[in-house]
Amino acid sequence: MNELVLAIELAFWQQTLIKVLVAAVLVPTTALIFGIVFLFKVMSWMQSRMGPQEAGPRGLLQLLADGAKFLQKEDIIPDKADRFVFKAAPVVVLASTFLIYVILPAGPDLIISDLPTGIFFAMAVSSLSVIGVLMAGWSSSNKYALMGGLRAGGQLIAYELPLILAVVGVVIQAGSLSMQDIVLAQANGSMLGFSGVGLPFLITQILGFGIFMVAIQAELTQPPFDMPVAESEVVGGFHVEYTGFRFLFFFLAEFATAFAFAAIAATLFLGGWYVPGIDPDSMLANVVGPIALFVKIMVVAFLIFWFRFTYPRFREDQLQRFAWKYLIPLALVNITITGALVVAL
Amino acid sequence: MNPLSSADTTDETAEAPADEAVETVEVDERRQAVVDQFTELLGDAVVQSHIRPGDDVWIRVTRDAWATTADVARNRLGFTFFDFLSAMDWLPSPFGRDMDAQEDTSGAVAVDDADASPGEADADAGPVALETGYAGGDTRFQLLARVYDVRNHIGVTFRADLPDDDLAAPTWSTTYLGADWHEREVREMFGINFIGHPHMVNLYLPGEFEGYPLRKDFPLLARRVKPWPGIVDVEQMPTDGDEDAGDLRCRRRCRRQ
Amino acid sequence: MAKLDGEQVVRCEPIPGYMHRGYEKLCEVRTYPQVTTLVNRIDWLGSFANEVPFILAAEKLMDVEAPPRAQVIRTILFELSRLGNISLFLGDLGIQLGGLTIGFYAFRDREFVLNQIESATGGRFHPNFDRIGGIKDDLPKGWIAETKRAMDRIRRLCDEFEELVLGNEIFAARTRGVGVIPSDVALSYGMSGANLRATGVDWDLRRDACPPGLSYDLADWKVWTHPDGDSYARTWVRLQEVRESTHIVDQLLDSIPSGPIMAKVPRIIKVPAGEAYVATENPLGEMGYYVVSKGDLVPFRVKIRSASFNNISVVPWVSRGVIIPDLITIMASLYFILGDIDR
Amino acid sequence: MPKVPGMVKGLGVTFRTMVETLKPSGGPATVQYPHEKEEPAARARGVIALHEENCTSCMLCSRECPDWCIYIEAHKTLAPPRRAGGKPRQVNKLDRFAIDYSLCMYCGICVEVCPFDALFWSPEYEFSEVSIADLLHEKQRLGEWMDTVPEFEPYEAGSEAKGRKVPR
Repeated sequence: MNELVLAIELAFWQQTLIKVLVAAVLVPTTALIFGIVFLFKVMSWMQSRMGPQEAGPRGLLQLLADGAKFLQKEDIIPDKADRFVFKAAPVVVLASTFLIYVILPAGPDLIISDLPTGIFFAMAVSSLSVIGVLMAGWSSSNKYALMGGLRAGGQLIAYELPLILAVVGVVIQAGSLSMQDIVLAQANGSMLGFSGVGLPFLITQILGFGIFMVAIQAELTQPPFDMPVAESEVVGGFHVEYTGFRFLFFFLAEFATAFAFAAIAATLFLGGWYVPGIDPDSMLANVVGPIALFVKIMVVAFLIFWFRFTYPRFREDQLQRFAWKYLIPLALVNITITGALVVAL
Repeated sequence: MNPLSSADTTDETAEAPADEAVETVEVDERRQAVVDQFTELLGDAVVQSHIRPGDDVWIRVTRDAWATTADVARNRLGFTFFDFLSAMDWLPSPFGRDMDAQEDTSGAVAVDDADASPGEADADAGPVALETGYAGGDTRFQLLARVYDVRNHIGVTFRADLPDDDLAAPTWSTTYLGADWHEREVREMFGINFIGHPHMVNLYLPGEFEGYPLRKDFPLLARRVKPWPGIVDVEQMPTDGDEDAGDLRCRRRCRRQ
Repeated sequence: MAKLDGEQVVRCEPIPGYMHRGYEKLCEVRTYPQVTTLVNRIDWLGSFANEVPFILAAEKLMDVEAPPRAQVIRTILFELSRLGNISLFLGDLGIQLGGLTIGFYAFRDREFVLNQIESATGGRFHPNFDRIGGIKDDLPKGWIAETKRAMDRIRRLCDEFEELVLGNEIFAARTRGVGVIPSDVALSYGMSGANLRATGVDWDLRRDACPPGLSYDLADWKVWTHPDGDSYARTWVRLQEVRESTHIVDQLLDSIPSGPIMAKVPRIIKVPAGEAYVATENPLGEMGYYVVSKGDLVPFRVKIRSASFNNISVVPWVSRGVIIPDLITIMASLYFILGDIDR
Repeated sequence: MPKVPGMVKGLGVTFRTMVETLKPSGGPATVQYPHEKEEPAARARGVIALHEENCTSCMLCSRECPDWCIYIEAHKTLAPPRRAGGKPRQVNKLDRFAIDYSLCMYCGICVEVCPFDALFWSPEYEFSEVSIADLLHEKQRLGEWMDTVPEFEPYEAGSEAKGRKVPR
């Protein structure tokens, strides 16, 4: 609420500062929550373990402890590394994650910047991380890192396309690239004439949602698409030479990106912050919105991590073939159908 | 009946295979057939053989026929499964029993292992009675290889003598692909070279390693650097003699009473 | 060591030896009862199975045979060590392919098998339980029922493995047609066990050449083969073997005869002069000991024929031209234990 | 194109496991080690305990040890007679009985060969040390382990093995 008041009454630079601060807090926090809840807890339950127990109540502070541990570690830069690129790579990756948060709406007014081309912007900046990954892989002067970096490069580019194409269906249906408009379009939609609960695009864009989830999985280099970081093959991929806080950057970026993509998925397909029965223009929506969004994000994230803990990984030629031969044509079909239906109806 | 009776013969008879089979009471026809087949195909190259009925068969061939043996076994007689290839060093261990750690059967206390070794360390120079195993042998080193017929479920163990001054044999790795690693192992462990082996580098040991560990004259350091703890270390009673004598006398007296 | 062209393997040459402990040499300075504790550590996941062929070789040379009760218990423990070993294979395969979860399941359920081995032998990993002429001790009370429960758990693990990994399309895509080894090459390399049976060779030492001292004939079971010879086939055969093995154990548990567990053997064991080669179907394949005795307290020479050594020597042959991810599946599905290669 | 069933089944397995782990009746398969301990089997070979009174320093264990890790020193002395009015017996009194656990392979041969029931296995496993030299347990420490030795379990039906008792 404070945020909102401030956003209304403060000057532009002050708003910007606060937004940056909020983002700076938000990103690590979300990453932490994700890491704890999913990486540690859900994973261990699925593997019939109990997960970390020692740090904090029920081990919930484990990731903080890990973070502290990373900060204490020696910062090692390989002798033959390209020092500047090596140092810049984690920053680039993290920056691309940060930028996604700019367009994530948590309520009718709770958004850092409602860009008119919001979703397009998100897709654009998220693909920046490829550059960071390639930089890291290249500059480490390590064959595993290079191999991992190249695999990641190929994979991220290949799956960027289905990701964007899957979004196009939603955009066509909503008629806007703005994240807020997409949410509102879902809130104001009607399902078979019944308009009480809005129309989450999950219903109409189920194919798009499926493609989007698969593509997210690949973008996050998570199993079954974790060939770039496969520890049994390339030891850990592009970040094999990173230690200490530089590694922490990659780590944070991974989970913050997971959160961001889950948020995008929740916004595009599950109605974002909209809760049925609450007027999307009311002040109440600003209060309930973030909670609703968070719940929806958790549902999506659970799916992401559920796949992660269940599947073995693809070989990279298989995952490329999967992207180019199945996902992209499917996404195109989806767009065509959606477009035709929108025009027809 | 002791089927092992013919096992330890060190004397050589040229036409051994037939004799051996007669010697043993039970006759294993299947295995005898195997020996006959090899004798037929290899001719004089089969030096000697031994059959333990119902169990196993040993065939000793000449070194020159070593590669031919593999070829015959695999391609003619259907012993397609390669079991292992190794070698034997029949030299009695120059370090004495090397198990001086164990209590002797005569009940004698074991000697300290240090003094057993130096005198006999160069024993291979002197005449040592080599006691070779089944199917005989004349030389210290013997090759040992085993192949198996997975269809008829029968295995054969081959051996071949290697003269001390020329420890080399033709390779099996062209016939049995699996012999590749086994021959590399034998080379570094026994110092036996295999002619025609495609990639003869050390398998286990570092390149600069000296010596051939599985030869009997290669000392096992772990058993040399430390005294055996099993030596009886019981101090006698201070006034040993008197007490013992008194003891005995007392006992006799007690009994008499 | 792999020489690569991009991601393609030009030549891959395993470099063993980092765990070489020289067991063949060490066996020459140890008495027969002492050797079993040593050979436990060859294939450390199925350690009881390592003792058995050595003991059987010594029994053969001494011409003694264990009493029936000991033989059955020996066979049960032999199969339990197979279960402990291969169930870990199932988990490890998943981990190598990126599916961590099955690894945890495997560790979880293998624990039940290990507990049974421990409560019978006292040693979780290194039982040292087999003796010349019998076994060390009889079973504790309640063991049979508990083992049956463990078998149920293992069967459940097999189902989970089948659903989670083997039935997964990604897994099939990763393993089918990868690392195909034809049967003549497999035989020529001396590959044994499930690796050989996955090439279609119907040969199991337990059934075809079971040495005296193990009582597999008391159970009714089947040898599984698969014609393909690829990574998938190897995995599939092992999975079926685990299932079959649980059934063997179940049947044997019901048919343990009563009686003594040790034959009459002298207290100080001297093995008569002679040579014997005894091989058994160990979890990894054919494991055999070529024992040469000169009538002493110690064996004169022991040649240890371990399964992994032969199984993994095929890697240079099979890995030509594959790409790295396939190399992982090949290595994982060939399944080796480092100690079993290096001895 | 991946068929759905296999992959969906896999998801089912993980989900089922998660539910089972979270159910009060199920629970995780692991325990939080230092706070909660699993009971090892009674036969578990954790550490060797020495019942000093029974040891005659016959050296059998030391000789049969494959690792040469048992050290025994003793001297002869007179012990009180077994029967009242008897003659004092000459016995070997232990001066030193040490097991070097940094060498021990936990094979149990020493316990097995001991003819006088002086050595026993205790399932106790927590005796790690910071310094490797501290793993050399002298006879006093080995004696203390005697308290942790459990009674021998009864045998399964059909066994002809004789039950044994632990001297206390």
